[in-house]
Amino acid sequence: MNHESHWVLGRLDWSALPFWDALQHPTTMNIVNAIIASGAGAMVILGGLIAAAALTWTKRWRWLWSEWLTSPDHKKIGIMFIVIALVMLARAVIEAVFMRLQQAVGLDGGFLTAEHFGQLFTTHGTIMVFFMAMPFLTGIINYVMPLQIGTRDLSFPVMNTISLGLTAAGAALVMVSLVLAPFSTGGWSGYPSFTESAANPGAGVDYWIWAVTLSTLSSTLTGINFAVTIYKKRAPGMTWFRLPLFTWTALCTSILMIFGMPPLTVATALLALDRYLDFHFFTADLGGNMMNYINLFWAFGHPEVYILILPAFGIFSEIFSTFSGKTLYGYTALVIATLAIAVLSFTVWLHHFFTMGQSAHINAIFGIATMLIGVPTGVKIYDWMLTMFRGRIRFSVPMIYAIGFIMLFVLGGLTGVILAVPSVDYQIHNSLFLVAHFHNMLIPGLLFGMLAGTNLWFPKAFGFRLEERWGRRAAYCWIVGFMMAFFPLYALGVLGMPRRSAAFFEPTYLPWTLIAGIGAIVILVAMLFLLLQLWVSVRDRELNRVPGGDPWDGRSLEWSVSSPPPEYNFPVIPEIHGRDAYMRQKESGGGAHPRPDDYTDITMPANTAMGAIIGMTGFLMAFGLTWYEWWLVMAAGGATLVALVARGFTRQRTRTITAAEVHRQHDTWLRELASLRPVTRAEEQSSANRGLPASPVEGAVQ
Amino acid sequence: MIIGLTLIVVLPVLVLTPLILARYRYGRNSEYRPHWAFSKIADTAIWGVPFLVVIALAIVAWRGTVSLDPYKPIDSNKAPLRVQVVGFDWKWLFIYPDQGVATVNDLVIPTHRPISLQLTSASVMQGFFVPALGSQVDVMNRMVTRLHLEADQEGEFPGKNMQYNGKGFHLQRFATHAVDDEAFQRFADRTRRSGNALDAHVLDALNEKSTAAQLTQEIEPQNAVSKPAALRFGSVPHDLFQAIADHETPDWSSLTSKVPVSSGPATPDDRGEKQP
Amino acid sequence: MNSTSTRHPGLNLGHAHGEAHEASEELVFGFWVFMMSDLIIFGLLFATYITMLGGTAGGPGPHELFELKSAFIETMLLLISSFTFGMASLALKYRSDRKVLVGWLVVTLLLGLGFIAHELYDFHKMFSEGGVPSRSGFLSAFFALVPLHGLHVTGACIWLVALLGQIAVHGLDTPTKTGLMRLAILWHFLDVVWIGIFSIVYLGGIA
Amino acid sequence: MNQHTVSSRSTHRSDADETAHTKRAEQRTYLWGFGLALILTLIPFGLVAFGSLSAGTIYIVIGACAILQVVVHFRFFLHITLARNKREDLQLILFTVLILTIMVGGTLWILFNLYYRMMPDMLP
Repeated sequence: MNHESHWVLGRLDWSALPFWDALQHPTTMNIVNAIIASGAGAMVILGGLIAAAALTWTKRWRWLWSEWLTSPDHKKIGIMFIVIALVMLARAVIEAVFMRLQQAVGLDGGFLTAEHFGQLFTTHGTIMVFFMAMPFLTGIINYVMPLQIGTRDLSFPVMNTISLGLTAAGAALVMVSLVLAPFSTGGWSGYPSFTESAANPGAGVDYWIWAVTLSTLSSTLTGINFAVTIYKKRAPGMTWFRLPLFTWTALCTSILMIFGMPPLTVATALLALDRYLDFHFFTADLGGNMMNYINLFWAFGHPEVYILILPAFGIFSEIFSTFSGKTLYGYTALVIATLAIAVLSFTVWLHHFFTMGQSAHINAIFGIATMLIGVPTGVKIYDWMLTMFRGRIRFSVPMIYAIGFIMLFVLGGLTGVILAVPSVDYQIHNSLFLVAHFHNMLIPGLLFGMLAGTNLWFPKAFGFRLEERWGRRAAYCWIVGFMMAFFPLYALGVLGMPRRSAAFFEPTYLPWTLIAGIGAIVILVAMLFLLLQLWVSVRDRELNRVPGGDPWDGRSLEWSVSSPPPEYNFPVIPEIHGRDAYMRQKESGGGAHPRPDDYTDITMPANTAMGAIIGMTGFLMAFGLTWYEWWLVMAAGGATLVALVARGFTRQRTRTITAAEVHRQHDTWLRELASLRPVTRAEEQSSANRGLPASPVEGAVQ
Repeated sequence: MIIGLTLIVVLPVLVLTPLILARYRYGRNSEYRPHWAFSKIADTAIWGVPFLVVIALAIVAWRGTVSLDPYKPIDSNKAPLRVQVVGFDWKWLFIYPDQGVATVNDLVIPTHRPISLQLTSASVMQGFFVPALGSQVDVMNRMVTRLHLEADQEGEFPGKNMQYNGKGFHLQRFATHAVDDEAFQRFADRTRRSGNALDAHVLDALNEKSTAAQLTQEIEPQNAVSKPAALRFGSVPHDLFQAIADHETPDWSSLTSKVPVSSGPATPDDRGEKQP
Repeated sequence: MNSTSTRHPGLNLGHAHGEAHEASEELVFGFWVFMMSDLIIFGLLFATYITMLGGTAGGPGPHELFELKSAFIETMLLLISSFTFGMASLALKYRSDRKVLVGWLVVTLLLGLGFIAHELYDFHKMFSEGGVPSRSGFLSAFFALVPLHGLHVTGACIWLVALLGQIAVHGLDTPTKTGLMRLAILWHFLDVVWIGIFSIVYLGGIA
Repeated sequence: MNQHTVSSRSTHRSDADETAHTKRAEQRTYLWGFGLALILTLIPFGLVAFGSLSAGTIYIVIGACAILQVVVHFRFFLHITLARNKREDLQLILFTVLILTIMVGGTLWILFNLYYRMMPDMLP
């Protein structure tokens, strides 16, 4: 690493190329690792080139710009968030497979260098949390929540594009680190003083800091946007206790984002000050100490866990109720439990560092607070079981994920309680037991939730259902693969194997790591099946089209509009009279899709380049900071300021869709609806399902 | 105990969920009540039972945490043996202040006698852990943590670093040899007689980022092949541990020559529990 | 009258502003939420500062570096600017002559700039006395907390200039009015944060 | 709201009076706020600059004045009151105070405990 700064390139030089090291020291291991790393870098470049070529070939650049990148439509922004999440998921799963394979053959060695392994677990964790989970749940809330509360957009659509831009910039930065290496080896939590420049002078930690910072800013803005939307833009009659449960979890998630992200902003900012300006917050000398970083990081980290899990809880609530053909059991209890989890999640962060040496009483108090969160979580699980009780359960793909979730998640809860006891945690902290535990919470909890949500709402967004067979195969592979990959890690943890080990020397570990390695392959197969599911679904889209907009006999408002919904969501803002608003309407017998008396002009936000601009300048600033290219930082920072001020001076911020146009579109859809044959739930998975359910009670009973 | 209590809540989920799924699946025409959404009895149970379980768990956790606090000395009629532990990248230094010896990656302890450890790190944060003997604890630069252990049987137990600290992390392992009192005394005497002095040169080598094998290569090339990673020092500056913790220079003048002066029994006095 | 105030709590434009009053509803609430998120950042920096008080590492501490007089001057500048911004808000709300509004805003801006200038001068003096952030953990904590507040004031001043520009170009239309509303909240909020800095850092440090 | 959409000449007249009246009232509010804030700044400043109280007492006075002054700013400048119709931002602020208390209090508690046990030289 060259620390003489070039005036244009900063610290960037040839050694940033992923194969440079192998050219200097051509050992077998270095060459193998260089091939893997260069292959990854080449995939990033190739992927970019192929995308660019495809856009040029099909002359779609203008379309991409005006229909997507500058669109303030919450639905399109939601979809773009999910696309980012899926791309990043693919990368992080591949990394996970490499790590599991390394450990499967890791007795006395393995094929990866320790340095490479360190980068793998760091990028894997960073991506999964900040660039897979966060964009995924943000995307789904973005898409669904405004439809559920009966509004046309978020409170701040332009800020929404900026959130997207910032997340995209962070994800891009992580991707660029494959080409211009290295990334940090400090883990997703980036503890100093390992991440201080004294121990880690290279660009890796800086990549991590700025990627995470971009993501954090994005999430804070998103949280504000969601919370204000839910507070201020609910349809008339949509009182607090009539909100669909998913919206409730979205609200709690956004509150956690608003108050949980600042500690991380502080932690990474102070670490950056240490690294760039020689401050002494977390250094080993001159009055610094890294314990405050760990404290701040987890003051974010624990609310973050519930940011990740709560939306999935909301999605599962919708799924259990919809696919059991039943009202959600214990709505009020679920709302109270969600709120309780949100508040309690701010009171337990110390359990991430029980072993740091604070007094036993502090440990015990935080341990007990942790167990307390188990109560509302347990209540939720039982509420879902009672929702299925006396229902008519249909095993569609979302429901398979949901069932896998409920069975596996309680096991994660069990191990969570074990870890919450400080005296036990002293035995298994930082071992693979911990790794197994949080994957046990996050894969069945978060990821299954997101995949289930994608299967549930895909027909809403694109007008056709996802194919069921490949979907089911993917779901089973996820469940089996998860169990094979992570249950052995519990055993390894109890045997004392530390997390983040590139290799080990105890032959007793070997059978377990081998099973876990096979499990990782099964998960890779699950990813492949997901891809196949998407491909087959797009190919057979005519067979699975659901113009009626309600393929699952849904209960909340998003199912009351066409699939895909018009950009203004609702031709006329609905009036709400109770919970499960749309189901109520269907059951009332007054017609599920009443024709309004008259239409009015609809004002929608105009397209804006703000998101694209801020995303671009944010990326350049972060890149410049990472490589010490100060001219770039100045230029990008200045451009950001100019863009923000200029935005203040613009006045053409909305455009109007005329009443006549709304009327015409609504009429077209209502005519199409009239031509559809209502189906019972027995035909739900067949191509007879055109998105118009038979009247609810009769449809479900058959 | 903890698992048992938690299973009170977990087991019904694992058992009842499949039963519900089987009984109420679509097309089976079991009882169907689409609007049933509340039952006082069920709600009392699903809030009450977990709550009671958590109360029970809280009591267990509180007691366990307070009694198993790693800072708490172990009750015993024997005086504890003091050991000072320094985590380097990527090896462990064990100092026996009362015996005046030190080892690298080789913790020799007597059985049935409490071991009182003071720990610090000369580098980044690390986690000291001997799984067979009990608690782990974090070691940090400029800070001194405490840990109390006791071996109930003789044997060799692997010890590790649990907190990632760079590419040599997985190699930062050490062996804990629990032996009887006499064997321990022999170890201390032999080490004092035969070991090298832990001088400034050795401390510099320790501070480098290297594994124990690389370290041996550097300071004892003649031994590197025959017994790698088993470095022992018969003479140690008396304030070495505190000097490392305080970022100060040890008192090198307190190093004795290689030939040891015979010393009395290595039982620590009361000073042992206080910080120097 | 009452029905409108229930919908528009806190600082507001007043019903007479019609469209702008309605538009400010979401904007102002959203800005409040943002401010509260920002407040967490300040809160944690205060906590960090307090935990770093012992980390002077032999370097200069509060007694050697802080001057009560200049801290007091800065406090007064900010407090008066809060008041003048209040007057500007009233001028906006009650549709006084635009010159009155702009006048109060310019006075506020000058006070804000005076505050920044004085603070920079303070830092300069601290630097010359060896009080640089790289000297110790304590000074690092000081230079993360206090200049962050200063940066906020700088940002608020830039925003104020931009709004004056908007008034000149577009007049007092809805976006300008809602912008002034939000800036008012930011300005008063920064004064609240300064109470913490004045009390904890300066008074607490010297007492 | 409806009162204002229905506007006849006479209500307009009284509206103007009422507006002038509320304007004066609001101006008084700001003056009050400014005055109180000034006093609450001057008390601790005076005590620190010229007083000779014990350190403990001074800290308590500084703390009390600071908290009171924050309340004054919220009440008189930011118009956050306890009136029933203004609950939304009050809820927000109170929730923020709760979270701040947990985070700041927790941080101080944890870190000073750690200092006490592991690096006593960091204790002030």
